[in-house]
Amino acid sequence: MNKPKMNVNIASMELINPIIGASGTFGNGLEMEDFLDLNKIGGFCSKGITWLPQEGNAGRRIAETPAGLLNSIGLQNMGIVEFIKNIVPQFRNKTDCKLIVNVSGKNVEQFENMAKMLELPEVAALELNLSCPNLHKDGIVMAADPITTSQVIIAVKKVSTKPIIVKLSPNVTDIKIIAKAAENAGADAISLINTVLGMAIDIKTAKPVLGNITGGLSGPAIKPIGVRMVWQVAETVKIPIIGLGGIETLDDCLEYLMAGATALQVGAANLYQPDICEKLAQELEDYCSLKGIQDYKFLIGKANPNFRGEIFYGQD
Amino acid sequence: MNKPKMNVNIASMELINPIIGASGTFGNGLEMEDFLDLNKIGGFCSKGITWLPQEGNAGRRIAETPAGLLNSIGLQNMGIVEFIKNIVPQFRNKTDCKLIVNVSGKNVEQFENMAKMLELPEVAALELNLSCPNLHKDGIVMAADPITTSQVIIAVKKVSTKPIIVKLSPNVTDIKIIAKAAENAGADAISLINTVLGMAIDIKTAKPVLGNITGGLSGPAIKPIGVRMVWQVAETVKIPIIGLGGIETLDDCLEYLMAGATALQVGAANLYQPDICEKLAQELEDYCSLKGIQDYKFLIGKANPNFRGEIFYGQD
Amino acid sequence: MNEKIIESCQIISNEEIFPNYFKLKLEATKISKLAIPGQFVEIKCSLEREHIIRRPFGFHSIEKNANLISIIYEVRGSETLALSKRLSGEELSLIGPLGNGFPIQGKVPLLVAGGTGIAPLSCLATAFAEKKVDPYFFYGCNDHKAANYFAKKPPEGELNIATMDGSFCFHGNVVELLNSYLPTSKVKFDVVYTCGPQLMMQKTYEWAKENNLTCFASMERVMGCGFGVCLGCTLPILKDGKTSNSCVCKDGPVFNGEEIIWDE
Amino acid sequence: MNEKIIESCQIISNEEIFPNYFKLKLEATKISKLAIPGQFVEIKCSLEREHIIRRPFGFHSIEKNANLISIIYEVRGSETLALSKRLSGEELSLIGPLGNGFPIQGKVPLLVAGGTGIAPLSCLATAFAEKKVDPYFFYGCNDHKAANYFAKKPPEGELNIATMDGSFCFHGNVVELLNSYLPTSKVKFDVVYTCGPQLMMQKTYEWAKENNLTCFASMERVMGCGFGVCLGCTLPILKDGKTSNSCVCKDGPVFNGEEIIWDE
Ligand SMILES: Cc1cc2nc3c(=O)[nH]c(=O)nc-3n(C[C@H](O)[C@H](O)[C@H](O)COP(=O)(O)OP(=O)(O)OC[C@H]3O[C@@H](n4cnc5c(N)ncnc54)[C@H](O)[C@@H]3O)c2cc1C
Ligand SMILES: Cc1cc2nc3c(=O)[nH]c(=O)nc-3n(C[C@H](O)[C@H](O)[C@H](O)COP(=O)(O)OP(=O)(O)OC[C@H]3O[C@@H](n4cnc5c(N)ncnc54)[C@H](O)[C@@H]3O)c2cc1C
Ligand SMILES: Cc1cc2nc3c(=O)[nH]c(=O)nc-3n(C[C@H](O)[C@H](O)[C@H](O)COP(=O)(O)O)c2cc1C
Ligand SMILES: Cc1cc2nc3c(=O)[nH]c(=O)nc-3n(C[C@H](O)[C@H](O)[C@H](O)COP(=O)(O)O)c2cc1C
Ligand code: FES
Ligand code: FES
Repeated sequence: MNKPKMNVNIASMELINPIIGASGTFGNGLEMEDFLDLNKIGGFCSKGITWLPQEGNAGRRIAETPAGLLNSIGLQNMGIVEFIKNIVPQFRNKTDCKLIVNVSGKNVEQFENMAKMLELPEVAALELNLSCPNLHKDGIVMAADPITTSQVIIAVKKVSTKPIIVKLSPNVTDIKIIAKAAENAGADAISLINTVLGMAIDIKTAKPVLGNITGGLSGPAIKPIGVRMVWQVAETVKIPIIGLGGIETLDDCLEYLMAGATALQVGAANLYQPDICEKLAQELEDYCSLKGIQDYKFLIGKANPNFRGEIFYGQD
Repeated sequence: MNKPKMNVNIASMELINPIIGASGTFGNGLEMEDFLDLNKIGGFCSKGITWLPQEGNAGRRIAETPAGLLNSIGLQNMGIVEFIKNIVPQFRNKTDCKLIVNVSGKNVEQFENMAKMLELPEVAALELNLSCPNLHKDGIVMAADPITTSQVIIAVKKVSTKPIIVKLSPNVTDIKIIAKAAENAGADAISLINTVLGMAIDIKTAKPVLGNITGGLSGPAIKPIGVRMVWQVAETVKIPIIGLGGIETLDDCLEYLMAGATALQVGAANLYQPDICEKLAQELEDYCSLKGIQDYKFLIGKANPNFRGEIFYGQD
Repeated sequence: MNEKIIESCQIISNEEIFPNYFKLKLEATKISKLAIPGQFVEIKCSLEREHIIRRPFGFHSIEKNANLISIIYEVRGSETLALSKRLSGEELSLIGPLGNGFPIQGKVPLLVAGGTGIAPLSCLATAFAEKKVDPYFFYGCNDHKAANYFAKKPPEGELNIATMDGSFCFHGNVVELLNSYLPTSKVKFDVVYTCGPQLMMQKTYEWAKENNLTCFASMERVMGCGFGVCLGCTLPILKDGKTSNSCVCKDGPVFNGEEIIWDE
Repeated sequence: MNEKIIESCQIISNEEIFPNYFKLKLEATKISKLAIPGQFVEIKCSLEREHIIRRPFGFHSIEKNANLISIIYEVRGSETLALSKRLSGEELSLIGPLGNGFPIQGKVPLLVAGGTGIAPLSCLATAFAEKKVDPYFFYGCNDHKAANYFAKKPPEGELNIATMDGSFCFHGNVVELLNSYLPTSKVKFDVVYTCGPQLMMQKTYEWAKENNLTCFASMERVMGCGFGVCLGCTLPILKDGKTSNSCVCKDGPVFNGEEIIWDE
């Protein structure tokens, strides 16, 4: 049999395979080169970049929970200016592994300005992280409000020529409403899920384990939540979905694809198995070969009879 | 030292200790007598009772996920009439272990009618399970809507003299709003969390594992979510909180108490360790003795400087 | 109601008897006293908290005097794999005995087993033998590996074996074997018991019905608890012309074939 | 940037050296070649998926020719407990070497260790000895059990021990020992290294500062990755009068005591 087709086109971004390193767990990509060959994976999302540099949260930032990981990094990052100056140019000659910049604004203007600044050839796409608290709406994150979500997307689409991926938070009553709003506002793709809000208490000290009290839950524990949301959103929108949340094994990848994800991101697993993205890309290809699946994209939405996505298989 | 005080008063319900078997995982109590002494635990919540008998969901109902359990029982139960006839009378002579009836209506009237019918001496309290989809609001569960939540509580409070515990769903954007609405409507206590909506796909058949497609996630995996929500609600309301979600060990109990729970429910763990409730009650008492804590209630909200609850320590 | 307990049981042995199939022998002082054939235990296979749910296994042997029980299991997924790695001397937590056993009736019982279904039916065969009744045992398996093992350690009664690949005795499934055997035999069965893959049990039931025989089938469902509190293991059961969900764990696992909706 | 790799390493031995403390010896062909004292490895301690995060441990010995490394660890929680149960012959997944090691400088180094901090400092002492420099080693521990072990298997250089309960040598903490030792000694240290509980390191740093000595401290933070991608292990660091968060895993774990905000 021929080698199975593993490439995929998300909006105008062409990935050599659907495996993407998730934001905040892949550094700025280059740190991972000790463990894997970046040119063997589709791409990665940078650490969340903000308008100004941020020092992040004080105190302990990481805690383990059953089959999960709580983090409260608090978006520590160098800010957009420094990022464009020092990080972006390093991707000038990397062509296979796409640099997706995860941007996190506090308001519409910040998103807009950052999008303008990221009109650079090295940047393959933007991933909008709307998980900052909405300053107008009592601490609820922007991604929980369909109107704010739309406003950000519309503003960014006006100034950006890049594919716009909108990253959704699972901490909402109805993910379908937010996803639909994102699609209607012009998003090119949706990635989900971000972390689930959680916390842990140190019973010896009777204090929250994390300095920031609450944190984001990731890892295998949240996989059933991610798969469910991808499934729901795949029944709701036509734009491609990038699925994530607890992906660790080939089986996890297949679960997300069959639920309706077009591409996949791997988060927490990079931290304990830093070669995992390359391994999963290879294992997915081997699986397709073994099963005689000529294009991995045939797996997309396979379990979901109401899958609405439009898959572009490309030319032969 | 004297034996530590383990009793607690929730609204007018007096429990000998704060450990309660959670609805749907404790049968109708009597099935558990093979494994534990009901008189050694505070109480238990019956399987969710509906107006009419329900056959529940077809197909597979249980799936294991990392450190978790997905279920889609679909509220299979005998209906309120049969329950009152056959189950309630069996608790006539059980005085220590309180029977809390978990009622699940499709609308306000059903809740109201069931509450009336449950004005029986054997019934210690009602737990309102608002996790049925709201027929007026596009499939979103009643517990996700503060107005519906209030309406149900107000109607039930009018006809019932029993303490009314409202069980909240974690599948909402802002649990504080719902909790506040419940308190304002007259709820005597809040229990949380119910299961987190999730799903799993069988990659061999490319079909959802559960017959019902989605199911409720419970077990250790969701503990960080439950602790977080108890913490948030403890900062929001003054009425007592019954915490649950992934409780399996003494440490888990302490985490929930310190976050602000006054009493605790144990769910999935009963299924794999059916003597767990009695064990935890004993271990909590032993812990208090060992640490010289004279009343377990001193632990409530200990980690939370913004804890708003009013704890009734009782007379000495 | 039958008495059920949680018991910590020491592993006496845990051996691979043929590829991918293991026999686990346990010291179960209390459970062995209470158990009857057709009942099962729920075992906490691994010590990890990643896999929280116990797994159900039918009794393969019950030695009340020696305080021993055994099960035969196939490695199918994560927890049976974990179980296969537990060593003798270690302790396992069991809950049991669970469910209702086989009703023991008839003078010429026919036992039809497929795959791991041979485990509980062997247990039943022993019970018949103790009552001086000789059962007829039909066993279908994939190949000579399983066949060979049971040919050497046969259950009580007359054993007939069919292999799917024809590598041992009869070539075909166990119902085909039954059909080819009967015309030449003079035996008149008066009751049928079956345990194995659902389709095989259905065929066996249909054969029994044609021959006007009562057929007891031991059903399998994914279980959450094993003792009737989660309602996770339901099966639609036909009684008095009405269908309603029964728990395989509490109302079964053994049902009269008449009550089962085979074409669900 | 230092090269880092994932290596599957065979356990040569894993022994309890005194109550609750273990020495783990591993064949680490590649990591041993790259490692220097003060760096660390991230170990996947258990095979369970319940505990997903690796745990960091500093090198206690690095034998490049023999392809061996060792660590000394205290059983503190779930994963160190799991590690203590792994048997020789089994494979462990390691990531390393991680972080920056100790800058090796000075002719009369003072090494101040507390608890498991003795592990990496022993490794440093060996490196000094190889350069024909004899370090002065001060070690504080709880009681004679630890003291006894290290008195019998001392690191390179002169070893002085303090026990908190006074059951071996000096009664008190290691800084008190230092203060009581110095007046009577003629040694003039020219650099200080410290590893152990934060308060002990702070006291050591303050002592060094009073004596105008550079002090390197090996810091501990809960880590998510160990190689600089998660930003989970940050520490506010003072440089050029400005504070900013550095990663203990990548920018440390060894820092110049001057840069650390001790009273955070
Ligand atoms: C009453 C009863 C008696 C049984 N007796 C035996 C026996 O004697 N020997 C034997 O080998 N097997 C027996 N089984 C089947 C055995 O329980 C499953 O093979 C085992 O649970 C698989 O676990 P796993 O983790 O290896 O597989 P998993 O990876 O969990 O799943 C593999 C398959 O096993 C089945 N399964 C998974 N979990 C459960 C569960 N909690 N309950 C029931 N089935 C499940 C499912 O069909 C699933 O697709 C019995 C089942 C029941 C219900
Ligand atoms: C650079 C570095 C080198 C270390 N070297 C050694 C050594 O040589 N010998 C030794 O015994 N210990 C060493 N430690 C500490 C060791 O990593 C912890 O004791 C271990 O992680 C505890 O894991 P646990 O599961 O047993 O405990 P847990 O139950 O997870 O927690 C117990 C305590 O250990 C600490 N801890 C937990 N997780 C981590 C983590 N991912 N990273 C860091 N600390 C954590 C926390 O303070 C926690 O309160 C080192 C730590 C660091 C950062
Ligand atoms: C340490 C850490 C840092 C993260 N930082 C970011 C971030 O900066 N921006 C973002 O959009 N998501 C961030 N995430 C979320 C992940 O990208 C991912 O959505 C989430 O962890 C779920 O996937 P997983 O279960 O595979 O980890 C972070 C996650 C972790 C664990
Ligand atoms: C099998 C099963 C059935 C359940 N049935 C009900 C129910 O009928 N009514 C209800 O309010 N909650 C029901 N629940 C939810 C539990 O009571 C509990 O809220 C949830 O499982 C979280 O707690 P846990 O992690 O301890 O299981 C059920 C849970 C399980 C696992
Ligand atoms: S498995 Fe729980 S009721 Fe049968
Ligand atoms: S532990 Fe991840 S950056 Fe240091």
